[in-house]
Amino acid sequence: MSEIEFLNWVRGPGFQIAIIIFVAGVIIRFAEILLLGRKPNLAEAKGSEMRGGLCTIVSRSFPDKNTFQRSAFTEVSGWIFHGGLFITIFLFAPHILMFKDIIGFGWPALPTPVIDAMTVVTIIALLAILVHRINNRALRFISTKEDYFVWLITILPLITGYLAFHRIGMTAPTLLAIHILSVELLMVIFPFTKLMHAFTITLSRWYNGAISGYRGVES
Amino acid sequence: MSSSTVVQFNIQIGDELTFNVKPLLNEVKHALDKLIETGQSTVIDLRSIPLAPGEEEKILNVLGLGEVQARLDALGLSEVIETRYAGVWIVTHYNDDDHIISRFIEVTSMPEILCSQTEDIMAAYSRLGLTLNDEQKNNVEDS
Amino acid sequence: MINDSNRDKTLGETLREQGISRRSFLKFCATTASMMALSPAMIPKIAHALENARRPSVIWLSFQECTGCTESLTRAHTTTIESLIFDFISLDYHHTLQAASGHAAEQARETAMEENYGKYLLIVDGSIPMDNPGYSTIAGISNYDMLMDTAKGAAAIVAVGTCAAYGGIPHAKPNPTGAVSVGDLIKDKPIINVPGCPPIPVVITGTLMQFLTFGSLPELDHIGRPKAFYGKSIHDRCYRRPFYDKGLFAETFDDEGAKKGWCLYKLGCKGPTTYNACATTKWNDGTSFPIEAGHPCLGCSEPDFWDGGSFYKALSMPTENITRTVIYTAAGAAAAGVALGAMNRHKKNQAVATHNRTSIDDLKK
Amino acid sequence: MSASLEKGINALTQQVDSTVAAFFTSCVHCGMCAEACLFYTETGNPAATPIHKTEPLRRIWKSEYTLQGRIGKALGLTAKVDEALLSEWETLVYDNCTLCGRCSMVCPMGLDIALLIRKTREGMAAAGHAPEGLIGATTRAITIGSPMGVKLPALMAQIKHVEKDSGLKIPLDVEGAEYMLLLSSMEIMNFPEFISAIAKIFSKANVSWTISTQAFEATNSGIQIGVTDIAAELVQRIVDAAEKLKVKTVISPECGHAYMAIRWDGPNLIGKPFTFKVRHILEVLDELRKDGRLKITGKEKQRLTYHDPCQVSRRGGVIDQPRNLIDLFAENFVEMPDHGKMGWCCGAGGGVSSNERADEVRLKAFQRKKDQLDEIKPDAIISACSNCRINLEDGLEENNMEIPLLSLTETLAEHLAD
Repeated sequence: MSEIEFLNWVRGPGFQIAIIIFVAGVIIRFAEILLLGRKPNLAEAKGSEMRGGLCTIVSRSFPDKNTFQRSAFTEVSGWIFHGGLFITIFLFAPHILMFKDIIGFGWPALPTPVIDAMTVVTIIALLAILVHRINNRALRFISTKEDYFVWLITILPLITGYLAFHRIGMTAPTLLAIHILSVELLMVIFPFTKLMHAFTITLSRWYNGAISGYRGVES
Repeated sequence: MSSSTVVQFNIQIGDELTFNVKPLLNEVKHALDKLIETGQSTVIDLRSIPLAPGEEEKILNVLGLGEVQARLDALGLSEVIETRYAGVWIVTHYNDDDHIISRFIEVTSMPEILCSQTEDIMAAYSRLGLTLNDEQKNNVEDS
Repeated sequence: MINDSNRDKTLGETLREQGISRRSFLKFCATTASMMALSPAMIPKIAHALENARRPSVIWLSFQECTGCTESLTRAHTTTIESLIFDFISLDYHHTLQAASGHAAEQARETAMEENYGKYLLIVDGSIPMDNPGYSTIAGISNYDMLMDTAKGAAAIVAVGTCAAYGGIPHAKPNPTGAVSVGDLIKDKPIINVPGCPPIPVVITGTLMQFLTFGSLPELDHIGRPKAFYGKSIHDRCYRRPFYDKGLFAETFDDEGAKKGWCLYKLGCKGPTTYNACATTKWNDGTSFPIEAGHPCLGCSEPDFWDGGSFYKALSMPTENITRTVIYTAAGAAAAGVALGAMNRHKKNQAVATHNRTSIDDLKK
Repeated sequence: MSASLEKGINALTQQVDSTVAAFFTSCVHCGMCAEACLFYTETGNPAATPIHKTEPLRRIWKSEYTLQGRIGKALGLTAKVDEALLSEWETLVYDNCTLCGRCSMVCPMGLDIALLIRKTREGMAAAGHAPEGLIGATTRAITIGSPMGVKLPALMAQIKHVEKDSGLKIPLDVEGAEYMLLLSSMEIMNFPEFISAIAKIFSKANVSWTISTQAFEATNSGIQIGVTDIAAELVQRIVDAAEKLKVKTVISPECGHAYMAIRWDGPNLIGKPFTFKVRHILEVLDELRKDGRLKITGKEKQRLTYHDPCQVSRRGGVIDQPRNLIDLFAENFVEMPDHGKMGWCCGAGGGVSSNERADEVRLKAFQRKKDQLDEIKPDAIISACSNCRINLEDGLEENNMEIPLLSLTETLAEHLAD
């Protein structure tokens, strides 16, 4: 297989396979969750489920002072790497083209050097997060193989993307193909690992806020 | 100078976009420095550097025209020009169709191609000898 | 072409005989260095090597090709300097260019092979059909047989054009002729790939000069291309690169961005994954190259460039119609999800149905 | 039929609904819940990380309700729930968790971890892995009517004392009364002043109320141990009494989980909405305040603080009312560093106080409250949960601190204008 053949494969059949697993997986996982249903609350309501739920979807990203102080590293690194992921994934011109090709519309991109810098920042944040996971007593204890595996699959596209952009180590088509392949790997495992939180976070935050909101507490 | 008749796009090249112009001119400056310090010449091949339309002209404009302009007729036309910066020369080779086939910036006291070459001098010597011989013969015959 | 008596003379001798001055020779060397993408510091070495180079025999074989490569080369052929190069070689067989035809033509090839066995340079353009030898023949000889036969006595082989180098367009899916490249068939000879559709003429002559000047193979990359020409990608040497870095792209062929000469990435430019010298050497005596003319790079000097989806789809886009895939998948997955959801509900209902009331007596084992 | 692993697994299987599935799907193991849990912060025991405590329920969800879990189960790859797991988790689920729900407030993914642990207890109890102390309390609640074994005659005796001391009549079994007051055994046995305080306030405010001799116990051990059937039975007793007396509102006393049990879980446990309202005593008092029916005199000069009972404040939504009421008599009120919905648990809720095995870890966890108190150095602590009160007194004594614990209702009663 020549490197362009490899690139053509990841852009063609490889992408098809990945998108099928990704889309099917996410829909199935959502169906599994939602169709389980939830009994209506028979207690007299003191507040609004909807209001509480919607509030919590937003407010959970901004913890109270004590919680922030106690988990400052987790909060800050989490913000940085999620922001970094968002920027590098959604605001890089070539990526936007990919989305545009699938969903039919695009949006403005950030200048490439900004993306480049954000990639480095995100990689550093993710490395720091791994060190934290290994060093923190509670975190190390609750971490499973999946946590480390997902970490790896998340950082891979960033590293391969950085290498592909700067053409380090291999030829450009191979680097680009490896980058796309690493993203496809991410798409394939996405629905079946904790990566699903990217979608279900709204659901679980809504439930949390709704449960509290019903009792008149803003959570 | 090249008189390209190709339709040019309205490409707007601000100074910030001519990403190879400044480095190249700096390289010329370094080469001059080297020439002063060590006497070593430098040749820069303009065709090995990615240049946007108009950028080559820009470089040539910056360097300008100096005191020397020479035309060579050797396998087609060649132009050797000393720029307004002494020691910086532009050597341009043309083909029969007057298309540029190569262009160099030479930083030297005298581009090699302007010097008479030893082989050519030797050939000239024998040729001149032959000519003189012929003339002598003719003169003898005439007289 | 120079007559046969010149064959054993060096280039220096030949030139002097023709009354070409040393100064002209120096000009020739400087242009050659530029053409070979060598540093001007190499000019004295080139002069010395050329001085002593002997006139080689060249056999040119054309297989499944469009003659574009030969066209490209002959465009580079009218100039004084380059004609010198062609005068210098003895092109003993090239069925498009030679005057001889029929048996005489084949005879010329066989003679050249015989007289220069082990020393001649073989140039090939076009790919070789392997499904059926009858797909492409010359004088009744299949391409495969002719290649294998001619390759035996060659000092080296230059595969000119993407077809000869990597199979090219005949090799594109579904590859109806079973086309393969020279390198697929010949493993025991040095092969220099000079891909491109067509290759830049100067790159062809530059590669030939490199081989003829130094008598050795140029440094090749991992897919057999001379690094001097194919060492950097179009993207890396593109004058529009600063626009890419700034995120300024032409969105269509006639928008403001296109007029301002912005990056053509979004219009499908394959520059980032294509290695060739177009951005510096340019075409038509250094006049321009596709990107300068406002068209994205097709990636023609890379293997399988024809199979990468639309030429006008950006590199970061999937090559297939993903929207359709997503819609079909979503429909299927929704059905599967409902089925799985029903299974989940059934599981839970079963658990509720089999629930035994827990009383205080049931709290201990 | 006795407890068994099979019953436990079945109970866990019943507990999974869309909230559970969404929660487990979203967890990223960020570890922030550990920092919100006093059983981790004060002990450093990583096993006390809240989300870790839900492992049995998570395994059931994964293997029974997810595609990849089902496939894994078929291939023998998905982790199972077995006796060893449940034995190991018993102390985590019962001794190292008060269901205070602080973790549920900080989880960045929005998991209601306390709810998940509450659901995990259903499986633990059904499988026979509930602690001795809680089984005892639950058994007494069902058989005697009170987890502490308080019978009606004991209540009657206390009422007699109260009536004698206060000179007020305690209305018993009054049909058509507006309010029906519930009491916790602790109040009956340890803090009968509460009953007289209520009698005083209500008589001054001219409130029609009663106590049912048929169902006076407010606490619900079924909730703490995690057996829905038992919890429902205990709730049903109160519902029957309230319906019989045709009261408009049932008052939950100063007890955290009792409020949770009757106010929020009650209708869901018995499977139908109540025909009456349920209010915490503080809500009732705050309503009286709003209506101007509380006449207060004299201000406390002491530096007072309020300890938020988790089930009343964070899990119950009664946060502003106690502060409104304290304002009536306190001149020098000071909040703890984290308070209201972010307050720290006393360390003994959720059945921990009934579970002698947890005494050691409970006192360790108390360090959190001690640190909070050290920071603000109050002269007295007001609370609205007898269980918190007892545990705080115990913890303060253990740490040689002398800060009196006050009941909000009682303190309010002391400041009533004559």
